[in-house]
This record gives sequence, C-alpha cells and structure tokens, in this order.
Amino acid sequence: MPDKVKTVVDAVRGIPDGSHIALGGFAVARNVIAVAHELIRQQKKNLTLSQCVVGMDTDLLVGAGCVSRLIIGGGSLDRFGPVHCINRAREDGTVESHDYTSLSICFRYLAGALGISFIPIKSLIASEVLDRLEHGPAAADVRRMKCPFTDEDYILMKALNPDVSLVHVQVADREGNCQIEGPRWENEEQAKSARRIIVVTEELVPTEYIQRSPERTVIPAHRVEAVIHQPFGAYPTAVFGCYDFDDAHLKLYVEHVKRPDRVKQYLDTFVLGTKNHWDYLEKAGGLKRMEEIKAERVLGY
Amino acid sequence: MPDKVKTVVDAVRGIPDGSHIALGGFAVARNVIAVAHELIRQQKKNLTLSQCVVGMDTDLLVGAGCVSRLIIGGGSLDRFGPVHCINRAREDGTVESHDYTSLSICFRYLAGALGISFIPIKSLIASEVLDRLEHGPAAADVRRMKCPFTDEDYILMKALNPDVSLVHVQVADREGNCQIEGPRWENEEQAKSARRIIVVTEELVPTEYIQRSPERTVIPAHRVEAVIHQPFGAYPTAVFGCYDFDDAHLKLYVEHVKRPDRVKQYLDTFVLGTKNHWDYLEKAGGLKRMEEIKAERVLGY
Amino acid sequence: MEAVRATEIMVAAGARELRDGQTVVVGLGLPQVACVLARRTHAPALSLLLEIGVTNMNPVDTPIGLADSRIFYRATCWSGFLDILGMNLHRGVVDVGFLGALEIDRFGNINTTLLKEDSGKLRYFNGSAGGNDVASLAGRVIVIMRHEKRKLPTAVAHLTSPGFPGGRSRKDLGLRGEGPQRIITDKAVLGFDRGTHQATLLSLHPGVELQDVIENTGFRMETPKTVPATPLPTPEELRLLREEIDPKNVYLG
Amino acid sequence: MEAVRATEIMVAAGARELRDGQTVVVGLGLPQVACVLARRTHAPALSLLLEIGVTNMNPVDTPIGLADSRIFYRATCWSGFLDILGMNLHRGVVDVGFLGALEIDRFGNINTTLLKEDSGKLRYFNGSAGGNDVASLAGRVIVIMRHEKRKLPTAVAHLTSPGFPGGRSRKDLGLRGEGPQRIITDKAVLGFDRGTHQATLLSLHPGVELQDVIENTGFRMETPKTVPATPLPTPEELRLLREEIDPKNVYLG
Repeated sequence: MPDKVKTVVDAVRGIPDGSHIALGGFAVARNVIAVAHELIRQQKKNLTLSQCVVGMDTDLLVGAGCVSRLIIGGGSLDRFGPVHCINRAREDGTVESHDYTSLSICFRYLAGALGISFIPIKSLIASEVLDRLEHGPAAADVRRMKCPFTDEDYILMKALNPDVSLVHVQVADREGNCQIEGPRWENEEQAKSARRIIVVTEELVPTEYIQRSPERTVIPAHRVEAVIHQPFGAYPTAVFGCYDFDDAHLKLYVEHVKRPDRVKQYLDTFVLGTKNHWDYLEKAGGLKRMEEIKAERVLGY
Repeated sequence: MPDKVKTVVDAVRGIPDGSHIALGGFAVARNVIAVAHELIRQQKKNLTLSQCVVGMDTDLLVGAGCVSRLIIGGGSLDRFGPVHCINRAREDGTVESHDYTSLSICFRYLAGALGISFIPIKSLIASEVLDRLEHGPAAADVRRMKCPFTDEDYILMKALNPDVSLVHVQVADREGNCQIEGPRWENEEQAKSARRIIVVTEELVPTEYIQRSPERTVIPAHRVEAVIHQPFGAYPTAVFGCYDFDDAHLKLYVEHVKRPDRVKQYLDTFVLGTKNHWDYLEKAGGLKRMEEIKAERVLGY
Repeated sequence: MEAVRATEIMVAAGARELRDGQTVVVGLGLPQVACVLARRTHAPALSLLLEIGVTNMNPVDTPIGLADSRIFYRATCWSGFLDILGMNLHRGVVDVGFLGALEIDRFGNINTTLLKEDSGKLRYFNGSAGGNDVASLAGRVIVIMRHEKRKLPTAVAHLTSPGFPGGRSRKDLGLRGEGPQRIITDKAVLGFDRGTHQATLLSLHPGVELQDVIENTGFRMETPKTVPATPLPTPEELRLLREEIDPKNVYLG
Repeated sequence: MEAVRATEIMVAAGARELRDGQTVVVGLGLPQVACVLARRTHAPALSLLLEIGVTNMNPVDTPIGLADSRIFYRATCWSGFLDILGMNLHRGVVDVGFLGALEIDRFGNINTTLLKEDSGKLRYFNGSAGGNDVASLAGRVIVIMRHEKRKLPTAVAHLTSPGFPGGRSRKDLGLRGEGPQRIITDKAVLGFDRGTHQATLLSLHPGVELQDVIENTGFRMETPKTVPATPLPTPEELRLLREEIDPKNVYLG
C-alpha cells in the first residue's frame, strides 16, 4: 500500500476554497486544531463546515472568517463557555447556519456513508428547529413523509457527503488505517460519508500494530487520502489516552474570543504569528506544558 | 447490574412457538448451535428465522421442522456443501422463504436497530429477487420509491424487528456486555434490532475485563436479557480465537442431511438423543476432539 | 450537619423519578448527579448513556463536560452518537431523558437556542445538540433547572425541543414517548396535566412559599389546594452526595 | 515445467482486469486467487474486501470459505456487512466486484438461486448472499466460471443478480455501476457490447477452438473475424501461483 504521510501544509493546499469540510472534534476533545490553524494560515474562504456537536476547531475557523456556511447540531466548549465566534456569526448573519440536532446530523452522515440519498428521522418534528430548516436556506434538504408501511410521520433528510472529512486519531499507520481510543462520536459515519478523508494522528505505527487488533480500525486505509503526523495536534483540546485539555489555554482562548475586537489578537499570536504547529506548541508552553497535561497510563487523561 | 446468567434450557423456555428469531451464525462460523439444539429438544414450532447469510444453525432448525418462515439473504455451508434442509424446504414449499440479499437483510436489521420503520436500498432493483418478494408473501415489506432529493429509484424495505436475537460471542460478563473477536457480520444490527437479546458466550469474564477495552463491546449489557455460558457452544462451527470448525463432523452432518431420510438419524443421535450440550460434545468426540480443534494463540484457529 | 441545599433537594427529587433497571440518557451537571445518586441507592441497575458514546462510566474524577476524558473512565462500552442516540434513543429503549433548559414553557417546550434581548437583538446559545432528539424520543423527559420567571415563560422564544406544542398530544404531533413529565427546580417540582398538557405544581421544597413560586413563574399554573412538600434527601443520600458523589461541590455548590 | 492449466489462465486474465489502487469486493476461490496474484504483481495497492467484514487479510493457510477463520488472519480491519457492503459497496467506492455464477446469460444476468430440472422440479442453490448487491452496485463486475452450455443460457432460469436485464442500460434500470464487463471461463474471455449489452467473444485461451466455444455457449454470440488469444500467464505469475499462492492446488487443481 502507498505511503500517504503528508505535511499539514501540503494536505491543506489540496483543499480548495468553498469546500464542504466535516470536522471531527467535539467541544474540547479531539479537535482538528493543527489543520484548522493551517486552513487559517492559508486563508481559505467560503468553507462549509459540518459537525454533530461543534468544537473549538469550528469556532476558530469561523472566528478567522474562513466560513460561510455551517451545518451543525449545536454545541459549546463545555464549562469553558459558549462558542463565541460561532454564536456571534449567527447573530450577525455573517454565516449561514443550518441548525439541526446531534442525531439528525449523524443520520445525514450515515446516509452519506451508506450511499443512500435520504434517511428518515423522528427528531425535529413539531419544533422550531424544523421550521427554520424548512423555511430557511436548508429547505431543499428536508421533506415530510409518511412511512408507507406504518403510516408514521417522518422527516426525510438528504444525505450529507462532505468534500473532505478531517479526523484526529490517536493512532494510524502510514497507509491510513486509523484507530480511535475512547468514544468515537460521529467520526466513523462522518469520515465514510466524505469524498476525501484526511486524518491527523498523534502517533504513526507500523501496519503490524494495526493488525494486532483489526476490530479497532475505525477508518480503513483504502478510504484515506492523506495522513498527517502531528503529536499534540489537537492541543489545547483533549485526546483520550494521550493528553488532557489545557484549561489555562482554553480560558485564555475564551477570554479573547468573547470580545470581537480580541479575536484577531488570539489568531495573530497563536495562529498567523506561528510558522507551524510545533511553533504554536512552543508559544503555548512547549515541552514543559505538554508534559504537564500528558495522560496518565491508567486514567487516560 | 443484575446477574443475567441462565441455563440454555431456561432461556429457550422463554421463547414461545411462532417467535421471530434472528440467528447470529454465518455458514460454518459462530453458529448458535447450543440454542438451536435446545429449541429442537423443546420442539418449538412455527418459528420465523432471519439471518443475512444462513448457517448450520438455521439448517438444523429447518431440518427439525421447527420453522415455518425464513427471511434470509442466501448462503451455504461453504465448501462443505449447500444447506440441504433449507433448500429442500424451499423446493417442497414446506417453509415460506423470503429471499433477499446479504445487504438488504442487513439494512432491514439496521432500520430496526435505529427505530426507523423503513430504509431505502439500491440492491434488488431489476432482479427476480425483487419480483418474487413483491409478488410473494413479502409483498407488504417492499415498495418502490423515488428519492425526493435526487429523483433516483430506490426500493424501500420495512424494518426488521425480531422478537429474539441469538448471538454467539467469545466473551461476555454476567451482566451481558458482549465482545466479539474477528469480523462481526450483521451481529450488532441484528441484536439491536430485536426486542430481546439472548447471548451464548464461550467465556464468562468479570466486568473489569470488559472495562479494559470498552470499544470492543458490541452488545451492551442493558440490552441483553440472558447470558448463556456454554464453552464449545458453536461446535462444530468455528469460533475465531477459540476453536476451528470440525470438518469431520460437518462432513458427517452434510452426509446425513443431504438425504431426507437420514436427517432424523442425525437429529436423533446428536440432538434429541443428547441430554444437553455437554452430552452432545462428548458424543461428538469429547475433550480429545475439542483439544484437537482448539485455536492456536497467534493464528486464532 | 450543614443545612440541606436546594441543589441537594433537586438531585434527590430527580433520583426518585428513576426506577431500577431503567435506561437513561443524561447530560452532565445535576442530571448526572441525580442518576449517580439513584444508582448508589435504590436503582443499582440503572444504565447511564452519554450521547457522545459512553455507557455506564465509573469516573473517579469530576468531569467538566461530555468531552472530558474523565467521564470516559471505566465505561463498559464506548461507541458514538449512532449507537446512543440512534440504536438506543431512536430505537425506543431509553426510558428517561434528563435535560437542562435555557427556557421551558407551560407546555414543556424547551429552548436552548436563543433569547431575544430587550433591544430585539437575538443572542444565540448552544442550540439543540442531543436535546431535541431526547425530547422527541425518550420515554419520559425530566428537566432540571433554576426557577426564574424569565426561564419559565408562557411560550419559549425558540422551540428547540418539543414538549406538547400548542397543548396537543404527542401522538397527534407524530412524536414518540410521553414527553416532559417533571420540571425540577430549586423551588418546586412541576408536573404536567394529562388532559391539558399544561405544567402544574406538584410540590414545594421545604421552606419555599407558594407565592414565591407563583411570582417566579412566567406562566399561570394550576396549583393544588394544599401543596405537598418535596421530600428532603435522606441522611444517607446527603452523606453520599457530600462525601462521595460531589465532595468538591462542582455541581452542588 | 508443467503445462499451463486453464485455471491458471483464468486467474491471470482476472488479475489483468485489476488496476493498482482499486478496491475490490471478492468471494473465495478463483476470484480471490486472481486478486492475490494482482497484488503480488502489478497492483500492490489493491484493497480486498470480504462481505463478512474483513479488509486486506494476509492468510498464511488456505481458507475453505468466507466463514473460515484462516481468511481473517492479519487483516487491517474487521467490521461487518454494514461496513463492507453498505459503507463501501453501496457507498460507491468499490471499483470491481468479482463473482461466480451458476448461470450467466447473454445480457450478463446471473443466477445463483435455482435451476429447473427436466422434470420441471426446482432445485435451490445458495441464493444471492452478496451477489445481487455486488452486481447492482460495483463499478465493474467480473465473473469467473466454467464454460458449459447449460451455464451460459440465453436467459437465466432465475435472475438473481442483474447485468443488463432485457438488454437495457443500467442507468435506465436504476442500477449503479457499469455492470458486467468480463466473463472469464476455462475456454475464453467474453466482454459486453456497449450498444446491445450482449456478450461478445474477446479472446480464446491458447489451444481452444472457436467451434468448441460456440458449441459450449447456450446463446448466440458475436465473434470477431480473427479472435485474439488470451495471453498466457508469465513465468513469474506461474511461479507465484504454484509456489506461493496456491501450492496445494486447493483452487487451481
């Protein structure tokens, strides 16, 4: 099998403006920070981002002005606060937001992953979430239908097939076989629904390691286009079994982004003002800080 | 959590005649032989059996006259030959057979597992498989439909929700958390589509063992009604990591069932003529034979 | 012994809503504390599911949210949304969904999406996440929240998750499950009338005046002639909460 | 060196239909041998998928079927039908499906379900399993089978898996993929006319007479004026087949 290891710079170069990108993060866990930063450094524009529950990765990209459309189920940065950039962009109308629910986004990815162009759901019914989808920019993506077998009311949703899916994993081999530790939220359906899959891995392992527990392979090599090897690539969000979130940095992030005039300052310091992810990690505390948040063997955090 | 360990006798007592049972076997691998035998000993009648790819478990139950309806994707005993009892029952019309494909049965289970009452598929189209479903006893379970989003032609299928799902696994705890080694065919969707789940496990483990690798839990405890602990419970079919199929016994089985007049002889000797699964294992070669087919640590067979 | 706090009455009331053997989809915070309390007392076989894909976790440190690795610890199954919200919640095997709310109205409709400021400007919050899914699909829905007039309006500013919209029956609307059954606040426990589907007062927490609740509720509410008192947590429940379940007062403080 | 056997010509012809980097859903027997040969020669990045839920296995012993643990060995992913047939085949990322057949007719329709005996009695066989799914959904379908008149009828006794039913285009019928592209037998390689969707003769295996093929084919078939010869396996291909891939002649014998 071919070696698919690429630099984040090269991988991101291959993502055109206007792409629909599915992001693998959830709140403050396994966010694709390394790729989000590079998308910002390369000043990508008009991206559509989709995600079941948004995270810091989406908030960063919206804050940097890379995004024109969101297809999401909701979300926050857990106890660190709301996703200020996303919420503000929805308030201002600078981003067109298609607001679903966790399961309805997951079902749309599932349909995309299975190659069925629609899927029924019993969520959304009798809610303003549905009203806004039906009477807003997502009108073409939802329909009402009765089950021909049971006569039950359903909402039909159109499959989601992102152009690119970005997922952060603990372990991958050079061919792209990926294994995820801990809960996997929508990562499998999301990845397999996409036309292209780019993964970021904490650790590169020989294929022999993958073959020791093939039941743990969530994304198989033949679907993967590129593997980016970036330790602490999800920092300051947590990667189970590798490192905890950095609460100090997350607080600093929220302190900045909750004020529109300070978003730029955060981005200038930690993204645009850094050459690459290693440089960013140095600025964020370097080796000493990373060792402090490194996961303990038994607990996984 | 409650202890759900039961004897196969008690578990099978709770399955009424006429039930729809989903069987977890595939050809000559991980068949639910221990439960199939007990269903035969207790002379269950009018069962509906469903399975993506049939195995010896289904063939036995059909051969013993317990079955009135099959909902299946096809299948054989691999190189050991066809499923003689099933094929003969279809030829004679003694069993009503709804013949689908591997994926369409899997999709029907998936819909059942997700609680959606229908699911679209692009298989079956323009085939006599579909004609026979539409113009036979499965007419109420399939419909044609155009996708409202893409205008593509689809077959809609009704969800499958078996009364009971029987799955043979390598490892379970007393509460019912189940882990499967090797490929899982349709076991997860099949189990989760059913109203009741009864599992047979080669080995009972403490919950702590399950907690060491929770990502391997395919069926979680809160869905499981009963756990039957039966080593070599799938014999003479194979259980990856535990034991190989017994080719001598499978040949003996096929030699018997290919002749209608000798089916009874096999059943009398190995099922009705044995008190329980231990007694059957003794008759089939006992400890020495089981040690011969026991899996080697690295290869898993 | 320290005086009983409102949060402790809330989680004890929440725990009492749960039966042994039930399956519950839960969010972090007071709902999760209520479930753990139930599991440690009368409902040891309660199954706790987190939408992210965690079943029956046994954390030893206090997590700050669903994305916190602390909440993954010693789970018996790690899966994902498709399993928890699809193959359990949508499948119809979740008995109880525990939710929080920005606002909940007299028909039990929940808003977690946005509020309108006096200036008319919209302010966005977390949106649905799994909230709409749970409210649409769980057997029973229990809401735990603070009792404030603005959080209990006649009609929510945005109907994110349906209770009984328009006072109509769930079945007529095409919704599954029995919908919201309880609103547990720091002052009282509310239920829903089976005919009108409107919120009614079930009990007042000890020391809370009826007038206080009426003034701090944005909608008109049926009240029984004599309002029962919400039972206090037992000494054993208080001990468990204070010494074992949330000793650092992360949620109860 | 031993004379080249028909099975060896068949698997070499099958291997040559595969491009490097393609994803193939394959059954056991000659199709799998063809894939392994391709992977060992010009297509090292071929991905092999088994419907049961096995990806890129590296068996060291010869398996007797898909349910044989020997075929699970050193795979890079174990999953199930939903992944292989759903998230790969139905998803549209499977380039080639390799099938066997009880019968295949002039429009490439496959029967694996039943045959009618002269007495009129039906005899059932394996049915579809993944066959209909592969034929309906894979990018290209390649069939490997023995060349017998009764196995190549004008119309199959049961249309299990569609090629171009009624000679109609796949698109008009609502089918995905390009349908059957090759029938590789022990005598010849057949293709399909892009206009009429009928089977045509592409090449004869060395030593086979045209008349032999015509007489052993149940339908009338277009034949080119000069029929090319199917290329023989190269010495290296023969060495691999005989010494490494199937030394015990389980499939090639």
